[in-house]
Amino acid sequence: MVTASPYLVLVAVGAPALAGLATMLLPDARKLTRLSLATAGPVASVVLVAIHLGRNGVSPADTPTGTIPWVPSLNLDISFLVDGLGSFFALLIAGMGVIVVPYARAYFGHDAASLARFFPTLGFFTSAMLGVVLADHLLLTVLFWEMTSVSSFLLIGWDRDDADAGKRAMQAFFTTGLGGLALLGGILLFGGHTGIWRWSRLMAEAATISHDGTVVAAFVLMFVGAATKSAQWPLHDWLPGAMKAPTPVSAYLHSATMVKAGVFLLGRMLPAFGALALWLPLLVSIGAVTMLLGAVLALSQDNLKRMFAYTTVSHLGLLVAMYGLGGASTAEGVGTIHWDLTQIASHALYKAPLFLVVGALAHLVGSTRVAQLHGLWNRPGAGTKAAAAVLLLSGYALAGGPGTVSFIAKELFFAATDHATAAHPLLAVVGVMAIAAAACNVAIFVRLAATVFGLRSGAGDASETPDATHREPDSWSFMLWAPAAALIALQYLGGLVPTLWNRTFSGIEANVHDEAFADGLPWAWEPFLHPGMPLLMSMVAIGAGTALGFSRWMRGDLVDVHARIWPATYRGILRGGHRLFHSLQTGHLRHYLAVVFSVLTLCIGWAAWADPAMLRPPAGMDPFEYPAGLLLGAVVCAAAIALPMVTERVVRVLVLGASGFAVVGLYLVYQAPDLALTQLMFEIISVILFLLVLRLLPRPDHRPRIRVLPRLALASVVGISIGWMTLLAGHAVDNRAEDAPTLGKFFEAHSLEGSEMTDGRGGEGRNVVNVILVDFRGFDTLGEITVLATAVLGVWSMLPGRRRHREEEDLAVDTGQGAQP
Amino acid sequence: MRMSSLILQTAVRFILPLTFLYAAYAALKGHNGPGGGFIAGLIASVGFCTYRMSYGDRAFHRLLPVHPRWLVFVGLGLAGAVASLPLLFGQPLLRSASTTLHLGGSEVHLVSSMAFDLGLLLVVVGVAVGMISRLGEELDR
Amino acid sequence: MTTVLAICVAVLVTVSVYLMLSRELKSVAMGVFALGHGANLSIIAMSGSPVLADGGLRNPPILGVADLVDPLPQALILTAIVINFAVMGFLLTLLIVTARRTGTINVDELATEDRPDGGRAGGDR
Amino acid sequence: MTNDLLGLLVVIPLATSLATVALVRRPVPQRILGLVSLCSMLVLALSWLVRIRDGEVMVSQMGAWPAPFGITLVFDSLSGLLLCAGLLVTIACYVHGFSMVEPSTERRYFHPLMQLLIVGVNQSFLTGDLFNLFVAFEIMLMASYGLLAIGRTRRQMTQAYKYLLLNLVASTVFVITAGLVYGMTGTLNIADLARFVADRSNAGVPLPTGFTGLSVMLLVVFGLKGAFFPLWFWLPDTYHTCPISIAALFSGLLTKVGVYAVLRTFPLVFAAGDARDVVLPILAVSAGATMLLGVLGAVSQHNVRRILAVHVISQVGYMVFGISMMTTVGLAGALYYMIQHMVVKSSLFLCCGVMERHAGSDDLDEIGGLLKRHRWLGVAFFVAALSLVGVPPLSGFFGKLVIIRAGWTANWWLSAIGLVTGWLTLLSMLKIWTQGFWSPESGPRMNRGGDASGRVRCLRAAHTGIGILVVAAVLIGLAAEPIYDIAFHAAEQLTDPTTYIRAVDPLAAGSVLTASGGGG
Repeated sequence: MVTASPYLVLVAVGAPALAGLATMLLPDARKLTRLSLATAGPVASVVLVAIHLGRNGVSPADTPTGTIPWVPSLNLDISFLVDGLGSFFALLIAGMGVIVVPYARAYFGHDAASLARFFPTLGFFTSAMLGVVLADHLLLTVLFWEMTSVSSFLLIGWDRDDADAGKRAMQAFFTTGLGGLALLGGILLFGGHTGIWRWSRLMAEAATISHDGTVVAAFVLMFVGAATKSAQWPLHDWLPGAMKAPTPVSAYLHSATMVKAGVFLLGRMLPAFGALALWLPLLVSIGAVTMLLGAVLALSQDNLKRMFAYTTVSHLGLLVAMYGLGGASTAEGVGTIHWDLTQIASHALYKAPLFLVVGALAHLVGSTRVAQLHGLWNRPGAGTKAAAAVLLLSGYALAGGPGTVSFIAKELFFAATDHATAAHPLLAVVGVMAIAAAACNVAIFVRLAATVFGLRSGAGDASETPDATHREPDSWSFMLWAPAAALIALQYLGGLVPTLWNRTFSGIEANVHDEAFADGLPWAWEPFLHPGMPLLMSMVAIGAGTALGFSRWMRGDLVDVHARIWPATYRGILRGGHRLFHSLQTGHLRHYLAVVFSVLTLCIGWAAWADPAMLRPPAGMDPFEYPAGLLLGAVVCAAAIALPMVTERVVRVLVLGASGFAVVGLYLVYQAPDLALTQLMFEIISVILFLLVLRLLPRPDHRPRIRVLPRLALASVVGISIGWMTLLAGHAVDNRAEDAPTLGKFFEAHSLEGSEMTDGRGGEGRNVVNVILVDFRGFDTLGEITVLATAVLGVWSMLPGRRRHREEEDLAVDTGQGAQP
Repeated sequence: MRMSSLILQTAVRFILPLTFLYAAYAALKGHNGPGGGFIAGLIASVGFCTYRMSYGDRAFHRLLPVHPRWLVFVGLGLAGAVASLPLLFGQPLLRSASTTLHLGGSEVHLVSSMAFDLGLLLVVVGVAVGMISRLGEELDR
Repeated sequence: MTTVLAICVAVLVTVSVYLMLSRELKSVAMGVFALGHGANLSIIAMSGSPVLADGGLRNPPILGVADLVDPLPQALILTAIVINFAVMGFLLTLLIVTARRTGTINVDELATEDRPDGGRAGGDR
Repeated sequence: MTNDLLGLLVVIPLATSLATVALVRRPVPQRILGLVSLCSMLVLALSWLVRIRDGEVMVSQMGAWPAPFGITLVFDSLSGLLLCAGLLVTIACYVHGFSMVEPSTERRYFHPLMQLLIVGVNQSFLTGDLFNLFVAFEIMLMASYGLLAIGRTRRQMTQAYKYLLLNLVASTVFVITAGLVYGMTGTLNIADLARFVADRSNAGVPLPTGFTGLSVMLLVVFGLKGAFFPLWFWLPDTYHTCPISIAALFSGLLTKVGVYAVLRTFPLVFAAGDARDVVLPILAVSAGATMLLGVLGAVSQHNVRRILAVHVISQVGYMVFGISMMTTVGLAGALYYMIQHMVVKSSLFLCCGVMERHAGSDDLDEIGGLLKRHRWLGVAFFVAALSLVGVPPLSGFFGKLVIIRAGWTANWWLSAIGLVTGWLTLLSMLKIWTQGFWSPESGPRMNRGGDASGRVRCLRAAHTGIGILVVAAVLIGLAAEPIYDIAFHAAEQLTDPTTYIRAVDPLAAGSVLTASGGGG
């Protein structure tokens, strides 16, 4: 088979972002052009993906497109995998994009500035998301994955004046960022371990991957990535928080597409990792808990956006559990996963309309609270009634009522739990949890319907002030509910007339393991003709849910304890970081120096521990070989020891000078006349310098000395270490073979005349030290006078001369910084 | 700041020419015997500094009428120029060259590193004098 | 002689570290000064012992005679001395300016002057 | 390949500094001269970098004395990359300074000190001699002391002494160590030292007793200059005090020179042979603690400058992590990370400068809503911040990618710490972004757009500086291939010293020093 071209897919992925960027070039007034351009991006993606599929068909999961090299050294290139899973998600994402763009136009209305910012960000997101689902290289997936997090961050914090929006955006990015890094880490671990860097190879070699500890660790890390993105318990709190974003964003990113990236990733991983022993228990437990928790919390919400956010959490939990159960089919061949893409699509097709209609209600009614919807059906206005109708139709699908795809999707899940229970009886718990979650969804619908028709009032007070701005309808108002209507129509179309649905999906579904559903979705009545466990479960859920909906249970805000995780983590990191860091960074020079010196000795100690020969006293070192030298050494030591003893400052300087003069003596013993002369002059100038400076410095305070013993202990350890190192090196010098070439010998030999090594060129001087300084190592000397010049520039810069004093003092008064002692 | 003791002043007036002489001697002899630009510079600096300490700012300005900045400038410039001149001839930095001049019968052997040494001298004097005199000015304020 | 030098180095370093751990920057500066001496002595020890087997000394590194000491450590020390001088000059000037600006050269007082955390505790505020 | 023009990279800034000293009272000619000098050096360095892209090494023997006796300047992939990145960062910060550095400060030898800093930095990158490296460090440090104290506000003066004294201690230990290295080995040329160590380990002769001690002493020295755990104290206390353009330059250059010194000397000499087992654990532990504590410290700060300053530490940790593996990939990753970090971190500091100018403060509680008025500043900051975090496809991603990927097999716990660090880095950047750019405007706005003296100054130069670096950061990410390729060459030379030794020290292959017996 000819490898498909990657460029077409690349353009498909890039089109929305490019179109979005292009809208930035338009002037604010060109609204319609802007809109058309922004819509053209996702439309192009849909078309191009369709063309690709038309040309190449749905690729098998192990056949990628060709590659475009990018960073060959890192083995990173651009290639795509347009298999069933990928193309389904790509079409879903691009298709939703097409719908959301005009909706956003209606939602933002006349706020041209918002639209100008919105379309580029949205296009960027669409591209990123398309990249996630189509990428073949694992790292390319990570790349786009992080880009979706970035765009989500920007969109959640959309409202610049709402400080809380910023915090929520931060929480979302921080949580998904954790996942992104875990995913990156997992992929790097896995790729480094197995050498597999592509999804296609992963599929091809799924059977041969060993299940050792590294692979399990990599899998867990990757799962963390998927779970945070798909808002799984216990890190789901960012998703309800993300509802701070404008409604088009909630509908698009936070219900239909981005949050499904985690589910998508699990779908990608299922063939390769499904057989891991950890797969089923990990996914199913996390997913089931999320599912139930989300449903219960959703039921008790008053704000519609938050309510639907929690149902999204719940459904994402269900999808994760679905793939978790699928592990049994990979590992044991039990039919535990059926029509997974249908189940995902079903969710998108009712959840997005729900959010879209919430946005419509915010503008039409001026509120997003359940209590404010009381009697909505009977209120005037065509738009209101249409919105109410779409709300109820979508709510019915949320409840999984018969006649929708959602109903059959739920049947499929129940069937999977049923099969899995047969293999692992403990999984019956999951079935029960699923029923409970479904019941909650039914109850939500019942309550919504009751409120909308005015049967009974909601929990809240209807007279509260609206929390959203009511907007007068304009010519675009119909776009507030029409996209939702179009989407929800698909639910019912698929549910009532499954033929078309089946034809579409049978080509791309990879996981069909149950013979009962092998031909596709059944007609709406068929489940009732062949009653079984799934139908029973559905009926129980519907019955219990209806009762629950009319009951008084679970009304009013149930506080989600997990909402505390984020603030606590944030504060914990800040406080802990502060404490840890500032336990070192105290601001006291003394502490710093103490640490530096301790580290120095510790490191030398460590080296000595590794190489105990260092501790053996070198042999053949005679301190008494030259008595005069010994005497000079004693003078140096005595002067040095006297230094901390004396306190009178002038005396101290003189003692310092004295120790310097004794050093001069030692240089003479070492036959270094140049050095001795330099040191002598240097010492004189330094004493003058010190005396000058001491008169300029404030008088010392005569407080008692600080902790003499520890200081002395540390100081002696440092001193002994350095002295010991000197001794060792000196020993190496003394024992160096006579003929061993050293730099010194070369300089000696070439100071005056050259040799063949230097092409006969010599230093032409007899004083070897001077020749070294100005010739052999003249570069050192050049650097050294540069240091001198720099130092004096620094001094002049800090202490400006007379002429500048006046200007200087003016400035000091100005800024109040002229504190004089 | 001045240490205006008469004895000191007299002593310094006497010593100053000597230090300069010795500095010149050390500078010239440096390549073949103890000495060199550094040492000469330091010796001259000691002379300047003691003069500055005993006679004060104004007298010092008469002795050294330029800002020490220019000493550093010329010194570093000279050394840098000597160092980088070989680049023009396709040689690496600091490639030394020598020539022998015949001046009235006596031969003078000149090595390019001597100019380098002179640069060192000027920088050292400029820096030492620059620091000490600036600090001295501070005390005078 | 190497042993003598090593002991001198040890003592000088000990004293200077002791001084550097004290409260006043003046003492710290002196410690730095002494540390420079210690470093130089440590390097000069690398020219090997200047004492010959017969008890006499080697010759200074000026050509013309035999048994010269290694000239390179001397050249290194010359460089180090001059650099040390530059740094000391700068350090002392810095102390003067610091004293002018803050009114103190006491390490502890300076540390409370501008705490690295801005004197605040962490936390989400 | 011999290229005697290498010396120009030292001579040009030196000459410029002299010229600017002469022009010290006239800012505009100084600026022009300075910019011309920096740009010409960048052009030179880039053209040479292109010439050595196949992994060749350019050398210049100072004074025409053959290595290892004279001092050698070496321009290989490692130093070439760092030189180019360093000069680019310097140009941006310098231009930024035109509108950010107070005129009174500028007249105080700002331009000469800047050029002298570059002398030191370039020489550090170029030199192939241990003692000359010390001298180069001193030039750089001396200039940085001067720049740190320039303007001498009270805030600067309460901190500058720490920087000076801590570095002074490190320098002294460095000079001692360099001397002792000469004593033990008889040479100072790094290539010759590498040959010394390689010969010994090939022949099975142990290194001189105490050589490992010297290794760790040197590690402490470079660790202090490079702000490794736990020797970073000077950095968080000082970087927020000096003029912001200078802080930006410091954050880009100074710590990197320390890390460079480790890269240059350790794989070849001080962590080769027997010393490897001693040095690597220290590096690994230090890397982990540096990454984690650095980022924790950064997150807990309240001022933009302090967050950015403390962050430098954490990223140094990544570089040390890369180095601590001592494998080709690890070293290449560390080098790539260094390059991108120089650019990105400086650009963040430059943004911070403009933020301060607009908001009148850098305290996160007092600023906010910057995005409304200054959209492009926001975009620049956001891009740079995401690069720092390592969001793909920006530059930080690839550096982190290589290091963490290599780390999983070498030190998995370091990779884990690296990931957590990336996560917390994200938090700290988000903190700046949400509080500085998003949240409603708040706090006092005393001197919006004005400098300390209240004058409104043109920010075009500042924006140009930011633009240069942000574009560079994006390009480093998108065009990771050529840079990583050069970094990989550099790493290969560091793990297999033969190329380097042969280029620097052709005599070593001959006869002169092969028989270096004795010692020990």
